[in-house]
Amino acid sequence: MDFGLVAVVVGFLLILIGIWGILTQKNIVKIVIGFSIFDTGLHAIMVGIGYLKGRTAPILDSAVSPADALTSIVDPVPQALVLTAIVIGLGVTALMLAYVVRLYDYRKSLDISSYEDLKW
Amino acid sequence: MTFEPIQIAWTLLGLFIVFNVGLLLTSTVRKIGARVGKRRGIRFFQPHIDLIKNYSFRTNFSHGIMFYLAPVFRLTGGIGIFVFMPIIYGSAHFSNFSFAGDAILIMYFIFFGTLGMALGAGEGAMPFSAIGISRGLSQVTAAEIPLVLAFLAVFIQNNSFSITEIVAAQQGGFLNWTMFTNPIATITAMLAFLGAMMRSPFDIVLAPQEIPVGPPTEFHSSFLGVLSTNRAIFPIAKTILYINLFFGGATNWPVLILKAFLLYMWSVVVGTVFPRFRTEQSIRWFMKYPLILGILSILVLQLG
Amino acid sequence: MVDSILLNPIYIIGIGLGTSFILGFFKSGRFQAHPSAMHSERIKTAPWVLMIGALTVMTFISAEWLWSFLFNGQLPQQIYTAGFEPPFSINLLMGRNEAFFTLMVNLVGLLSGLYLLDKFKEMGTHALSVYLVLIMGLNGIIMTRDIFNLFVFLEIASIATAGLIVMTSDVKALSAGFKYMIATGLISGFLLIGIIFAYYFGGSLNIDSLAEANLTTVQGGVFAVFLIVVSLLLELKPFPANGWGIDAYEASPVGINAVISSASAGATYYVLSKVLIITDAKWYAVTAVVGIITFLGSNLMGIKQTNAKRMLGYSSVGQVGLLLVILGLSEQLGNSFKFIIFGIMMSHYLAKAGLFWLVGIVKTGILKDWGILRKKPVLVFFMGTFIFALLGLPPFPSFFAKWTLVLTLSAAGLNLWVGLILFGSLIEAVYLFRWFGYVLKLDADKERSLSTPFYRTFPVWLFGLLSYYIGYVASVMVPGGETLGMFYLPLAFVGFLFIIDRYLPVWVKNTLSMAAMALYGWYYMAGLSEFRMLFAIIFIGGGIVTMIAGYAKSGKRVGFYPFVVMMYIGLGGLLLSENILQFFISWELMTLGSYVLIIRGKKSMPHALSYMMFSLGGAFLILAGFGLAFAGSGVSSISLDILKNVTRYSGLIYTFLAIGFMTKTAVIGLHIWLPGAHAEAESDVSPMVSAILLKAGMFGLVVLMLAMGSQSLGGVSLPYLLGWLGAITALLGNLMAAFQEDAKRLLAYSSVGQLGYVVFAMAFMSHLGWLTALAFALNHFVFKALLFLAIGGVVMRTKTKTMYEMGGLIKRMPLSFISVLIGIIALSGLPPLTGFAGKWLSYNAVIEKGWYFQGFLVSIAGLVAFLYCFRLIHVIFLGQPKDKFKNIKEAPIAMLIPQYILIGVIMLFSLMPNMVLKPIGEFLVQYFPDGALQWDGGTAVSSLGRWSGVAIMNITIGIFGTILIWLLFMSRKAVKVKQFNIFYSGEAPSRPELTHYGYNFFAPYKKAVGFLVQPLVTRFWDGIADILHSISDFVRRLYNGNGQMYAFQVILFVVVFSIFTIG
Amino acid sequence: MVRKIFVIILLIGLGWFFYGMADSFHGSDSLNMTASYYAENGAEEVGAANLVTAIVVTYRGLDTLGEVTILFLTAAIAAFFLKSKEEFSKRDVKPSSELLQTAAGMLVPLIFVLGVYVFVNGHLSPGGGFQGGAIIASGLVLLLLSKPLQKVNSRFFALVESFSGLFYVGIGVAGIFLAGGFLDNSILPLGEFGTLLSAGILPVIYILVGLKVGSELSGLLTKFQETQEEN
Amino acid sequence: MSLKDIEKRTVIGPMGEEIEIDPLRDYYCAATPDLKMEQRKSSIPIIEKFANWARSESLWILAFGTGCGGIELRPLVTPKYDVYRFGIQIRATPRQSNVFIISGYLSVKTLKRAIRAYEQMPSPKYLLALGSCTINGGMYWDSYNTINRLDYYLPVDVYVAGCMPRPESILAGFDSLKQLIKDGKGEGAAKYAEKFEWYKKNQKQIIKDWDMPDYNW
Repeated sequence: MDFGLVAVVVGFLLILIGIWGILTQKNIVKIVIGFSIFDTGLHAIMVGIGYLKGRTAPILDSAVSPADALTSIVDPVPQALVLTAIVIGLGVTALMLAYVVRLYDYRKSLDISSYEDLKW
Repeated sequence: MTFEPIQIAWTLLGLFIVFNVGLLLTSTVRKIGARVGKRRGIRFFQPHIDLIKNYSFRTNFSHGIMFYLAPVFRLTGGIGIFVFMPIIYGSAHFSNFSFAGDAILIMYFIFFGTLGMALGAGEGAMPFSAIGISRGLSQVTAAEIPLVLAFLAVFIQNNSFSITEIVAAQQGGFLNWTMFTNPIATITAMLAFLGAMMRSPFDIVLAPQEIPVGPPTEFHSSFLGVLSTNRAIFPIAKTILYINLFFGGATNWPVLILKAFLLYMWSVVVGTVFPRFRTEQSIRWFMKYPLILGILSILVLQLG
Repeated sequence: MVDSILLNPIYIIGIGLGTSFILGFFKSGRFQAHPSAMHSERIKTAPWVLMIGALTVMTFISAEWLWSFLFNGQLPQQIYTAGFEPPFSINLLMGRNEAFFTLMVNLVGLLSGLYLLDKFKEMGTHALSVYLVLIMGLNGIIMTRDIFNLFVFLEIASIATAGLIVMTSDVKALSAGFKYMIATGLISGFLLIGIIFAYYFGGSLNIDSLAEANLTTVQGGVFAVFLIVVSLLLELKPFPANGWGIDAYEASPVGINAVISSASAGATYYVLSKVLIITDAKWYAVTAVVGIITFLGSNLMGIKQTNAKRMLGYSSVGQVGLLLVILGLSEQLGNSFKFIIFGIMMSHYLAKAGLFWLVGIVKTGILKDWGILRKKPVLVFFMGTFIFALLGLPPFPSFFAKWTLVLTLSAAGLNLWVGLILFGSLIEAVYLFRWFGYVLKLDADKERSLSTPFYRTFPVWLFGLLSYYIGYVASVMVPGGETLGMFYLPLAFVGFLFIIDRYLPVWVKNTLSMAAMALYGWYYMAGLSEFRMLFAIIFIGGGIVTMIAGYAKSGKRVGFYPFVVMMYIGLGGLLLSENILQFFISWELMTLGSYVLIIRGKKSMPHALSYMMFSLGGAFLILAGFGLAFAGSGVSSISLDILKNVTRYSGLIYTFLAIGFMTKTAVIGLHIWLPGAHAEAESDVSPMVSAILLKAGMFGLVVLMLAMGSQSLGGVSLPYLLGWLGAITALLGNLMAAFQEDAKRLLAYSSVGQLGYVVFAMAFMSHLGWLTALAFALNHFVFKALLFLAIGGVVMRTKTKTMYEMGGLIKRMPLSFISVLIGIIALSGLPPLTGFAGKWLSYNAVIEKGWYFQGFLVSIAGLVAFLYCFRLIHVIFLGQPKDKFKNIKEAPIAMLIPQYILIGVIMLFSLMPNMVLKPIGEFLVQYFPDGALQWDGGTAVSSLGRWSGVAIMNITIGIFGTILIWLLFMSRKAVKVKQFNIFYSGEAPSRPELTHYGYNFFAPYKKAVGFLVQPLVTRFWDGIADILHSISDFVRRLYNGNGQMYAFQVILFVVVFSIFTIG
Repeated sequence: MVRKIFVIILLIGLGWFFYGMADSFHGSDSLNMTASYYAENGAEEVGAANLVTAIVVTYRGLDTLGEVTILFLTAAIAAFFLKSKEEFSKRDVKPSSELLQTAAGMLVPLIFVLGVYVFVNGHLSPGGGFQGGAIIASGLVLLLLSKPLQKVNSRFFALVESFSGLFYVGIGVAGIFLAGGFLDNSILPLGEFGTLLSAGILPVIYILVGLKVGSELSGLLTKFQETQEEN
Repeated sequence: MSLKDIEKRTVIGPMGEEIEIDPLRDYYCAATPDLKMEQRKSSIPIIEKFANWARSESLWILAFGTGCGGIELRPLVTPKYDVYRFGIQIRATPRQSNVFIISGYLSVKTLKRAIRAYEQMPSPKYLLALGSCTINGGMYWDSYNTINRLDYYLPVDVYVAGCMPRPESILAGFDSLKQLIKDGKGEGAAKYAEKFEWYKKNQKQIIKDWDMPDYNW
């Protein structure tokens, strides 16, 4: 059972669900939630990509000595990247929520279609 | 051709002859008109008397410089046409100053007089003369449509503009007059001739009832005299042009006067039969049959 | 600059970040976290000064590097972070391109930072740090060679932009920011998937090593490449999916707008060009297609905009589209790709930032009340500079770039691309010039003050002057640029005129410009060949004569003289040009100068706009024609005589160039701009524009026909077509003139007719035809300038152009009457004067050539010309003088002098026609040997007839004189009577207005022939304009302002894109 | 309803595309070029047990710096963005339940200690600066929930945040002069592998990152809390 | 032309300045007939006789019918009488005519038009008065608005008696007019110029709404 493929497939599914959430939900908070689902799916894929069957985490401690690291650890690079991606996801979501709060301050409505002032 | 002073004398002589012929022609035409109405009509030298009377008025007034110069322009136009055209084919004396230009010059010199007359009538500040001018110009330019086509046909046929060459091509029997070599062109020219002669059906310009005598209303005493001098010379000069181009020119004065008289009669006869056209009717008329005939006359040449 | 101490570029990142963290220390002025600070206490300017300091250092570093690259032969330098080799750690590269782009970003960052001083004061220190991080992020994007690091910096830039959009803090900005976040969130998501899969297939995150892995061949690699490329494209706001970008432009504060449009667009563009190396040729083509769709789409939508910032948003998205096209076609462009990119990028960068800053200064978004900018003429000058730079008009870099682009593309055979690019720039010109027209003409509300503090105008000044300098640099670098020496001195003089424009009175500037033109004519034009000398006389000689009329004006006439001189330089340049580059520059300079002259008229805004559209359309056609000629002639030189040895598309080239030139001679179909432009122009501008400018088009046709002879396109011989076109224009032009009520409009339509006559005569391609055309061109200049000057003088006095309101002016303005009289005699071709020469020659040419029916049409047109000539002189000068004009004075002396010079010229030509016709004849013999005119003494003898101008003149004067003496003798003391002493059937007229016959003068003609002059052409062009407007209106409905809709469009773009590329 | 159909069609298209990507991914059996390099000499070049941290902090140090900047950005934007309500302190909100208060009293210090532990030996055991900071922030959330009226001084967070950021950049710049390049961690000796003071400056960086992330997130949270409305 | 039309008015000029308009002064020439020109005779008698002959032989009548006599003029151009033989012609405008026939009673209103028409004719000009009503008012002698003696207002050259004379007597009138001109005594215009003030006084006495200049060129 190749967990990498599972993670990737699950990641893609999560992305599709996230996009469905963004495109159909009228409530802007739900859109932000859709975005976080989208991000999680993304991170799942990133981690899934780095997975090698039957290997352990890239921590060189008693279990894995620096010598035989080459054959026994999973690819560490995606994990480093996912760390950054998560933080970026966090930043974006935090900013979006700040927007939601301010938008709500103005129009007291959470419906995306009530913020269509700039058009054409 | 060099220009000798003696030529001026011959031209003046020619001018005098044409002037008198013109006056006599107008009186004969009015006499014929009277005879038709069973009246004895005027004495045949009545136009001469009227002319002298007009010159012998004592007072006159002028509306301004252009009003003053209008008769001068008009008469220059009339005399100019006569002067720039060879009258009698073959005689060096009577080919006047035709070395200066050819048929195109004469075609455009006609407008010199018209412009002068128009400016004078305009200066007269008389609204009716201005209306007369606008009608006259519209009609004259419309009449030019068939005229240009007919003349073009003649120039193409003879491949030359100079009138002497055109007349030379028509010598030797009346069969090689343009009338017979290109009849359609002649018909078109004759229709255009009507337009230029200020006779009904195209005499709305001087229509006495509507606007008192049209453009020349304000002209009186000696101004009127100069204008009627031109009224004598100008029609005859134009007729001579048509004679040269379409009817074989004239080798001597009697033939010339006879042909002029007959052509003149053509416009009189048509005048008595047809009622007066409104201006846009005449413009439309010129753009119907004469235009088609004119185009035909050129096509005939191209295909023939 | 000793290159040893070059600061390590990493300091740009270091200083950027360090300063923003330091800024965190300052109490965030605006909203004290602690509730005790109730009022919003203004932050001291210290943090702002700190930020500006950081930005200056960053600009200094990139400038220093660029300097050493350009002049000290510096080699590109890799910067390793974390002390390890690239594939294993992130490396930055500082090459020549990077230095150029970082300098661009930092410079606009610095200037916008300066610009936003009051906004930052309002927003507090946090906004400062966010702004600084944004600029640092953009620098990072440009320099990094690692694809994930690129993603991080992209994220930094987009989050910072989203944050800064909200600085205007109203609900519009908030919703725009939110939409921006949604869209960029999705895009960065896709980019991340692409990166991770690229890493999986390519094995490394470094762009260079990914390039070696050439992913597109690897089985799944195509997907990764696709996602990366599509997300970077989306980052650049491609047409269908850029609603969010446009809203961001509309909402964000102007300084940020400037940064987004020039800096971040430039940075992201450079990233795309970096990343594209990991792909293959297919993706370049795809980028080009997306680029052209964006360029056309957004420009099309720009037409309908009424808000300044949104329109500039559309325009900058369009320009980025153009950059994408060029990037996409980079290998077809070969080694001139770098120059084209440099030219277009620089002018977009400078002009967009400048225009956004101007929007900030004027503070109003609505285009229509931009008239207030006229309070500061300098800013109007700079706005003109930016708009012309954006559209690619001569002195600016984008002109040279577009020139090389068109040439290289047509050489490579990509004619469709040339057509699309030119069409797009034409549409862009529509709304930009309309906007410029609003600025120049619409009257703004007076009491609103226009505050222009130093920190806001300095960036505008700097970027304005920079665009001129870069224009100069580009003019040196363009292939064939070395021949442009002839423009430097004249354009320097124009610059000098700009400087002294506001301080010197009219007469000084007038004398100055006339002296300069005389010098220019003398110095450059001495050695010209035959027919160019004829045109030189018309352009320069005629120009000087008409400029005498300038003395009649008083005051300063700001903004008039520089453009008059520029127009004449353009005209002179046409004559002097040996290669097509010089020719095209002169053509554009002339159009530019004449546009500004025409728009000076009171009600001339719409007409000037249609004039500009036709001229630009024509100019682009000429450019396309030259491009084809350059490609068709095989030889890679740009000299004018490549037109001679064109092998391929000769018919097409001939048509393009002919139509291009004929937009200037206003042939029927392309004439609707002329009446408005000439009638509404000022009284001394109309003669220049009408009598001289139209000849430029004719000169173009002369050059074209002499070079290419008679060509045929699709079996139809083009000169035959031109002949018919000319004849119909002559007839319809004159007919329309006869029915005009406005004097100047009558003369304008008459110019259309006369120029139709010229085109007709040139189409003969025979000796006599050309002799007629050239003689007539000279005649037309003389009498049209004379008429326009005279009518200009009358209009200046009576303050009205409608003819029937005037009347009887002969008594008050006799001198004007005489010049109009001579003018109309010459125009209608009555024998004694020169007009008849043209008529006679044309008859000869018609008979000799055999085009009888066209000849007939033209002669009827000549007669109709006689009609409107008489109408002009009768309704204005004769008839009843009106009360209003009882004691108006004669036209100003300055208007009369040129008129009487021109009358002298007419008399000279009439008396000695051979003086003019003989030299032209001798010249023409080289090109058309048979059918020349023989001359014996004063008489011209052709194969058909003879004409002696001298004899006719003498005889006519002789007859006229004798009759005049006879009449003077007969009616000696004529009493001078007044206007109501007329026979009115016993009554007396009541008021002059009722007894003046002028309105609808040729009513019978209109009834009979009216159907010929229905405004079909105007309806045709209005139809096209309506179609464009309705498409634009329909397409822009795409952006309905809903954030979700934008997200949907982004994803749709991705899916559709994938179907096309991988499907 | 029509919109939903369009969205479904779109998702099917996207799904088809993702399916293409997914089945092109079939797991690899050995580390690729960069990963194997890290695996072999990651340990002795950087001296950190946790290879991920090695990559995150040194090899791809610029990314992390970018990371931190993004967080700083979000905090800064939120700062000038969310206007705090003036009548913050006068809110009459009812205190939280008894159970929450006592549990918070007990748990918060534990959470803080755990957080500090995570980012202190981030280079040894899994986790690191970001994870530690997050844990601290979660502790703060618990605190805020339990004592809603209790005012937290956000000025303190801003100072900590700026200091740690400044030091981080300072270390990076020092790397150029003292070590191989920007953000190189061999400013300090690598030390003995596996111990707390190993991997040169890396742990210091990670501590700074931890502090920064912790203070930023908590600053952000207090900001959100301040803008709460009564309704 | 009513009195209202000759009131003074001010008009705004193109430059916005005020312009004073006095219709009588601005629209009409104020000159009065120059006696020397009216009596101008050519110095050589033979030319003057010849000119008089020509003037008599080409009499152009101004078409201006007043009262019941006008109908009598029409038969003159019919074949029965055919005045063309004598060089007599009817002209539409006073500018080109030298004979003015008043053929009926002249009400004051018509007198005003008659004066204007007469003064607009170039001289030498002759006035032919037909019928008793014209000469001395005839049966309308005591009417409130007809004039009794035409001679007080316009210089009459030839009177033709009859309560509207038949065409034959008009022809006789023409003959006497021709004879008058040939003898050089057709100087009506000169008399008008000579006693101009007297004529004007009479005219202004009878015509109350005098809205014309003194002499209508």
